[in-house]
Amino acid sequence: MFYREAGDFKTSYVDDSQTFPIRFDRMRYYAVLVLGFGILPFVMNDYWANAVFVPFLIYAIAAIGLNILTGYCGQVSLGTGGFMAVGAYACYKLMTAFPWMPMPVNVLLAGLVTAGVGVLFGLPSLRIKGFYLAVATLAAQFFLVWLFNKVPWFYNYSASGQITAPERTLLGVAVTGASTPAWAKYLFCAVFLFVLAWLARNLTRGTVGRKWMAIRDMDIAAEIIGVNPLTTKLSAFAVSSFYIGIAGALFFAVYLGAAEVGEAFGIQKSFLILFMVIIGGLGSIFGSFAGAAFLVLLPVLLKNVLVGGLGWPTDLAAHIELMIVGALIIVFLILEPHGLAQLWRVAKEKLRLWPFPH
Amino acid sequence: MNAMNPEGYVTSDGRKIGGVLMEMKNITLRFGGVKAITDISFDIREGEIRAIIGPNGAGKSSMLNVISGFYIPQEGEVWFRGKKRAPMKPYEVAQQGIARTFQNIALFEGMSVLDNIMTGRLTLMKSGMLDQAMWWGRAQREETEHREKVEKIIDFLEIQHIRKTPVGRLPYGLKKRVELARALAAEPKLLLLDEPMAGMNVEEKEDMCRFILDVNDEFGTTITLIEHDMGVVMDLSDRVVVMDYGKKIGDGPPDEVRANPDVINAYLGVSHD
Amino acid sequence: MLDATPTQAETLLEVNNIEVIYNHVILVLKGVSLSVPKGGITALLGGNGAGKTTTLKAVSNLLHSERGEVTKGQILYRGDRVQDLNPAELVKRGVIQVMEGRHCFEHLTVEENLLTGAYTRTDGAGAISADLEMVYNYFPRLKERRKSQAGYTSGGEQQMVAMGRALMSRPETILLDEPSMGLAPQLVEQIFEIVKAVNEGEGVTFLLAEQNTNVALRYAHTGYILESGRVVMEGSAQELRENPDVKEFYLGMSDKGRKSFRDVRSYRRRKRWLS
Amino acid sequence: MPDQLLYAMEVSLNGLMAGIMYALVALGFVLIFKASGIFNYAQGVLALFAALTLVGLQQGQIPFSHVINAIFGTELHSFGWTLPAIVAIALTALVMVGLAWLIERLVLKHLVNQEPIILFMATIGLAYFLEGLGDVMWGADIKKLDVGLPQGISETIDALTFNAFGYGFFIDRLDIVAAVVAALLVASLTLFSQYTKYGRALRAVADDHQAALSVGISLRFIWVLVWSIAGFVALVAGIMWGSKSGVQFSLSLIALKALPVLMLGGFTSIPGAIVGGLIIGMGEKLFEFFAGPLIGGATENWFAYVLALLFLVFRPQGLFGERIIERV
Amino acid sequence: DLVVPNLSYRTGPFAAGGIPYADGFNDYFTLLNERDGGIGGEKVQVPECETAYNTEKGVECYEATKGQGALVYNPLSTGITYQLIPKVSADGITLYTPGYGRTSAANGKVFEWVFNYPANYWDGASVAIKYLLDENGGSLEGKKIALLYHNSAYGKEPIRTLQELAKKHGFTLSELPIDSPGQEQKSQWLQVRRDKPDYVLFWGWGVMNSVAVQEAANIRFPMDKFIGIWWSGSENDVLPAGDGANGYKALTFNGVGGDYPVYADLKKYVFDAGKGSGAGDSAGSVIYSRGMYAAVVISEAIRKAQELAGTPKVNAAQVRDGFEALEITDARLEELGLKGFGQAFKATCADHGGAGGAMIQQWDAAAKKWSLITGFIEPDHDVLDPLVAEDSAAFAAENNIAERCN
Ligand SMILES: Nc1ncnc2c1ncn2[C@@H]1O[C@H](COP(=O)(O)OP(=O)(O)OP(=O)(O)O)[C@@H](O)[C@H]1O
Ligand SMILES: Nc1ncnc2c1ncn2[C@@H]1O[C@H](COP(=O)(O)OP(=O)(O)OP(=O)(O)O)[C@@H](O)[C@H]1O
Ligand SMILES: [Mg+2]
Ligand SMILES: [Mg+2]
Repeated sequence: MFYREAGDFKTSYVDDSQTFPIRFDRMRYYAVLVLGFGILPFVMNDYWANAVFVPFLIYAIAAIGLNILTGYCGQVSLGTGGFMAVGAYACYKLMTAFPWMPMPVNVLLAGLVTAGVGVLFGLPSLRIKGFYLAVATLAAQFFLVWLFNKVPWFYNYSASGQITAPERTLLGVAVTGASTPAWAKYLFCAVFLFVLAWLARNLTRGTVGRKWMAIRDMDIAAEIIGVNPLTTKLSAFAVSSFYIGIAGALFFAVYLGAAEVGEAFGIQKSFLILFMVIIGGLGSIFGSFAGAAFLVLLPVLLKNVLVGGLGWPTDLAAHIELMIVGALIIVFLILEPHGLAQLWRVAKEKLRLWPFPH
Repeated sequence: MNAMNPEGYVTSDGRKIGGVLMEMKNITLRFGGVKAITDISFDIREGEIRAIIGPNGAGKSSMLNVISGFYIPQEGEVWFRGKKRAPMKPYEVAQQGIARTFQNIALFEGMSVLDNIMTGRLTLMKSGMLDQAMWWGRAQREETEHREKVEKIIDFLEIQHIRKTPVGRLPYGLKKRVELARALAAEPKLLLLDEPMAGMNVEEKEDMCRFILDVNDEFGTTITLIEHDMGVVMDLSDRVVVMDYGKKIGDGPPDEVRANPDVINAYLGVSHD
Repeated sequence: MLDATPTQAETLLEVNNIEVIYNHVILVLKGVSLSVPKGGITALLGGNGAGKTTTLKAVSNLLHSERGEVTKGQILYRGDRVQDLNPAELVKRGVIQVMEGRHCFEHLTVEENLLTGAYTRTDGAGAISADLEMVYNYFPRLKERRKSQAGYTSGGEQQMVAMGRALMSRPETILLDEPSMGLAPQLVEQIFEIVKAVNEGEGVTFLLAEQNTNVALRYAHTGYILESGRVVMEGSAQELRENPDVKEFYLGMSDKGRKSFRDVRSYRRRKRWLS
Repeated sequence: MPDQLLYAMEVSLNGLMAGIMYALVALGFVLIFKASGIFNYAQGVLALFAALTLVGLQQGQIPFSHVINAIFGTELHSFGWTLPAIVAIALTALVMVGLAWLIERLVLKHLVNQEPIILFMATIGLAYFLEGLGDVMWGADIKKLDVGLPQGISETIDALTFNAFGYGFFIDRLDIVAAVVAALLVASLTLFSQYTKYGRALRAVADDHQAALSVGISLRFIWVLVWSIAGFVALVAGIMWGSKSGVQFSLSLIALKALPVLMLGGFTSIPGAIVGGLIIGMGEKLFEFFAGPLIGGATENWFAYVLALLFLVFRPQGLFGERIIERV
Repeated sequence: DLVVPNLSYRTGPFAAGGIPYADGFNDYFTLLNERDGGIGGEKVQVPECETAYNTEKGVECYEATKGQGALVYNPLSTGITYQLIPKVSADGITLYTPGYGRTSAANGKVFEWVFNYPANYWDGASVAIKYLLDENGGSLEGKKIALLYHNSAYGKEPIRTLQELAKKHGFTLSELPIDSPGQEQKSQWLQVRRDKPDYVLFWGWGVMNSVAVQEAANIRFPMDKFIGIWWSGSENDVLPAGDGANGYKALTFNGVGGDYPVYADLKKYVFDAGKGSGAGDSAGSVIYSRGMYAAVVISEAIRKAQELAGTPKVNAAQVRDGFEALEITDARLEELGLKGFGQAFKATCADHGGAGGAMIQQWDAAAKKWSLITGFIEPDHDVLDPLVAEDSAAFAAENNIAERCN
């Protein structure tokens, strides 16, 4: 037996509601933390940081955010790109208007601004449900992108409407701007991700999380049981948008460094993050990580194999890559509709029974 | 019959029934052309087990939905604890201490049994979002307190072994029991049960009856239940309302109702036991 | 095994020692064997979670859509292995299931629901509308509500729709999952009368899963009792009715006849044959 | 008549026409949603794929030639024929049926009874796959599609309106053709879904996969049927849009123009797709005409969605959609 | 080896333009390798990386190729360019964006690592107006000109310049944005039909181009009064409209067609040897030629760098110096087999923008051919220079950059 839970008897309810009730899991979790904060930042190069890790960390934040809304509260949203744009532009305006403000504060405030906008666009969810709501959130997506493209105040009247992140330092080290070292970008995002994931975990295991899930699973029954749909849905929109706004701010300021709204925060982004959430597993924080890792890594991996390894022409490789990503999405859904997180759970259940089949 | 006494009455097995807890006055409910409920009045007394019976489509479930605020009747008034109830949202009704189960089980399929039951306590939990996010102090303390209460209910209903199972996987009968647990968790004044024993065999029905009686006994919870098993209705209930085609065709203690020719005609068929 | 079935006929459906696993890990049926005689009414009894529904779904091949699979044993219908067929083909062969929990087509009207039951039929519109009348005869309430969307009918009405829909396909065998659930007593009798009439009049074979042991054993010819995924007892309805254990646990009778639900003061320890 | 009013009339008319072009894409969505509850994100890509195949067949392009050349170093390009449009269209329709069959076989069959969002996700995977496949098969360059549809200003309407108002309206002849085709499609599809047993089966499947299976409806058959029809509708949409803007990747993005139409008309209503299209088309064009100049233009994309959203707030199931059943 | 990555896009919405450009770029370097053994005896490696016109993939490509010793980047995307400007400045690699990208990068005092000669969007706008001035006998007073543009950073670039020019020459400018991808342009063209502008200038890319040409033909807008920027003037853009496109004009800063002597070499060393990039059917087309133009300039800059450094193995910093010291003369072009292919220019420390001249080409639908109808027209430096100075000063201020070259 690889996977043991025997010998873990809980004597208090606090123990029982731990995130990782099984010791083996807990050890692995600490190991990941040590690796993530203690080792990785010091061994990675620019390529790994910029092409893999930083986008992974940021997408994971966005995916957790969307997972809160879609996976936990059941409100499918396709406005993620637009909300990330709000975060990005809020961060840009803050950075340029108050150059002295510490970067983490900028990012958090950008998240709060986005939360406000998210609540506003969440209002229709009280009437509109399911795919109708999903399509309705596209209104937010297109409107926000249009707005940031059209109103020069948002991009400080620059000639082409692009925004560029000026350099800001934290504790004497640059965290935005071109001269930021790879490890600083990584750590800056990693800390945000760690704290946000921890908060999300807390929110989803307690009262708030149960309200969200109740609305998701059966909104009418939830209301009859005493859940106020208005505040519950809006709180999900707020929290989710807060996360997504932070992701947007980091995406622009730390990762890209410059952005054009339609290009960086277009509808493709909304879809991409939704994929991450679904592939990873709806209603699972771990799934958000898994989904983000999968969809960030897979194209890079495929590209390196097809172009770097097999030496195919880039266009052929790109087309085949599309086909493979598409096919893999389908295969995963067929294997396990509830995502990588569920795949992992089933694998664990199997291991637990191993070597017996059931 | 002393059921008309406003001060309450004492049942044959010695339980004390109090004054009127809820009163439905001339309720009429229509869906487009369909009249689901026509001018029905009845009351529910404190501590009582009140049954609603009637053929399929008579409007029983609709009546529960009116009580829990999900349907707004076109005519009529609902009085609760001596006050006329203003039109309110279902969740406000729940916050007043009315909990219920559903005919077509309405559990939250994506959550575990424990979480489902904990949702029953949502109306009683107070800690805010920030507390929750931090998970220190208040939120955790509150969670633990409520968890203890819920564990009591779990023990009471004998569902310890499935505590962590996702409800989607449970067989029908257990789902019903979990639903009851969820309703109980809210510590309601008035508990509405819509066919709690459908799809159970006798042994399980017996268990369920025990739970219902004990809830009534121990916590003094008032219970209104819809049930098609006459045995259960006759044995459990203090008073029975009979509905047919949206109209009330009988109201009174079980024996009296059972003898009512209208009821036999519309519902029971050959006298049943 | 003693076989006291009144219709001493050939076996139509045979289930041989099947095992069913959900989600690759949850073992639910641990070797269930049944044989359903042609023209008989066979009852499948057992408590909650015993595996009745699972057995029926295994027969009608609806397990796949729930991520369950039959991993061992075989299912024969008229001697042919059927567990690899898709459900539609099985319906064409005359086996139809009435699913637990009604499963009406919510957005279709009551009448349209009934008509979908006739989907596989090829014997012309005339025959179909005749059968529609027949179903309305059985369930007059449905006729009143024929134009309403099924999603807005009451629980009992939906159960009638589900039954009627199955009858509309003129099946040879009907798998009935808890037909009495949520029906008024009068209607329960009525449904079983219909089962009996259809069985006797048209020779339709029934395999029915029931919790209402009382009624089920009154109408069935043979019965099986399932517990935690195993058959723990089988025999003619008569035998089962008289078995003291069945009496106590499934019929709720003690030696002194039916006892009041109020009188069961202390929780009894469950007595189980197996596991 | 004041100029402004005349212009507004012209803009509205063109909006209606544009709306019909959107509706052609929306129709495919509706069919599939109606029949399986699947929100088929791949509809746009299906249109692209159909158009690519049509052009490829018509011009005798050898499929996969690009890959073959890359691997074997050959110089394959064309079969050297040019097929008549009608033959090419028929062949493409066959290809779409084959595609529908494959989709059922490889994807849908394995996802029976899953939640809508999972199915939605699968169609996104499908969209990726088909997009890649289309490119690999026929190449990513821009192609001209010509099946002989008329294009350009309709002289008749220009002349008529000029005589009547002193200002000739511009209506594209292609749009007129599209309107006629759309009307035919809608009429026949409505008849099919309301009055045939397959139509009923289709709606049954959308409600409850398992129950449909249990009454003997073959999901496979229904799905192949519906996806074939949707493929055919996609082909029609592909022809119209392809004639207008050439065939290349962006053709798949017309799906985004169809979504507000769908939302407004209701996901399950075939006539709704047309009415929705008309309202959206006219609404967005008029808004752009009146408000666009004041707030900087390019409003059509978001306004279409906002307009649909406004309607939804009052009718959450769209104008003609089936009522969402809310019961406990 | 010399590494010149090709960040190309052969997929996605703009593949139709990306493919021939990348082919032209690759083929020219292949020619140098095959015929001359590289540049100064050093072979040139052109690792290709697919960006799909997507900024994130652009970043990934940049990071992936940077490590291989990349000397210069040419991403053919304004979005990616903005992305890379800070990065290349930090990493010390040249970014070369001929005819696209950030216009004010022409100011070498601020943008040390970016070059965008021979011409930029503001030059383009000015050249178009100059051409119209010529057509109208030197005055555009009272004329109406509409600008139809891709609603993105790229499309918005010329607006400022055109507004200035409108003030100077007294024409009215109306701006009509079209959202990407631009398949639906009915509203915009109806407005053109109503307003009847004298001229329409057009900044489009991808499918927007062919739809615009088609719509213009549909409303019978006189095609010779419709002028596109150089990215809106390829064969792809006009062929779908058939005869309707006849007479459409577009700017170009390089020669087009397959008549240049260099094509003989290309055929011999590249195409016939089976070393052509891509499908090999776009040689001589407008965008192909432009890809080749970029390759020509880059190879000349490297040559210059080798000359300055005195070694064929130049590094990224030396290549930048080569770019800054580059002089392209007519004679040199002729030597390369490209007589008249581009305008002669000379870069300096302060001037990274080149002469800025462009020609007008016109489409002949019957012959299916673009033909040049003017020589190089000079932009209006009096208007442009202050604009460049202003924009780059703002950038310098925001990023704490001290001006060089003083
Ligand atoms: N939301 C609704 N819209 C339309 N009709 C409805 C709605 N809810 C209930 N009805 C109709 O009202 C009538 C009463 O329904 P109700 O569910 O109250 O019956 P019931 O007495 O609970 O029956 P059962 O014992 O079968 O559950 C039925 O005919 C039903 O079709
Ligand atoms: N989809 C599923 N996934 C996992 N487990 C399942 C699933 N469906 C049923 N089970 C399990 O299989 C066992 C048997 O269930 P089944 O529904 O067959 O019981 P049943 O005899 O029909 O009970 P009931 O009378 O309550 O309907 C139960 O323990 C249940 O938890
Ligand atoms: Mg009911
Ligand atoms: Mg069952």
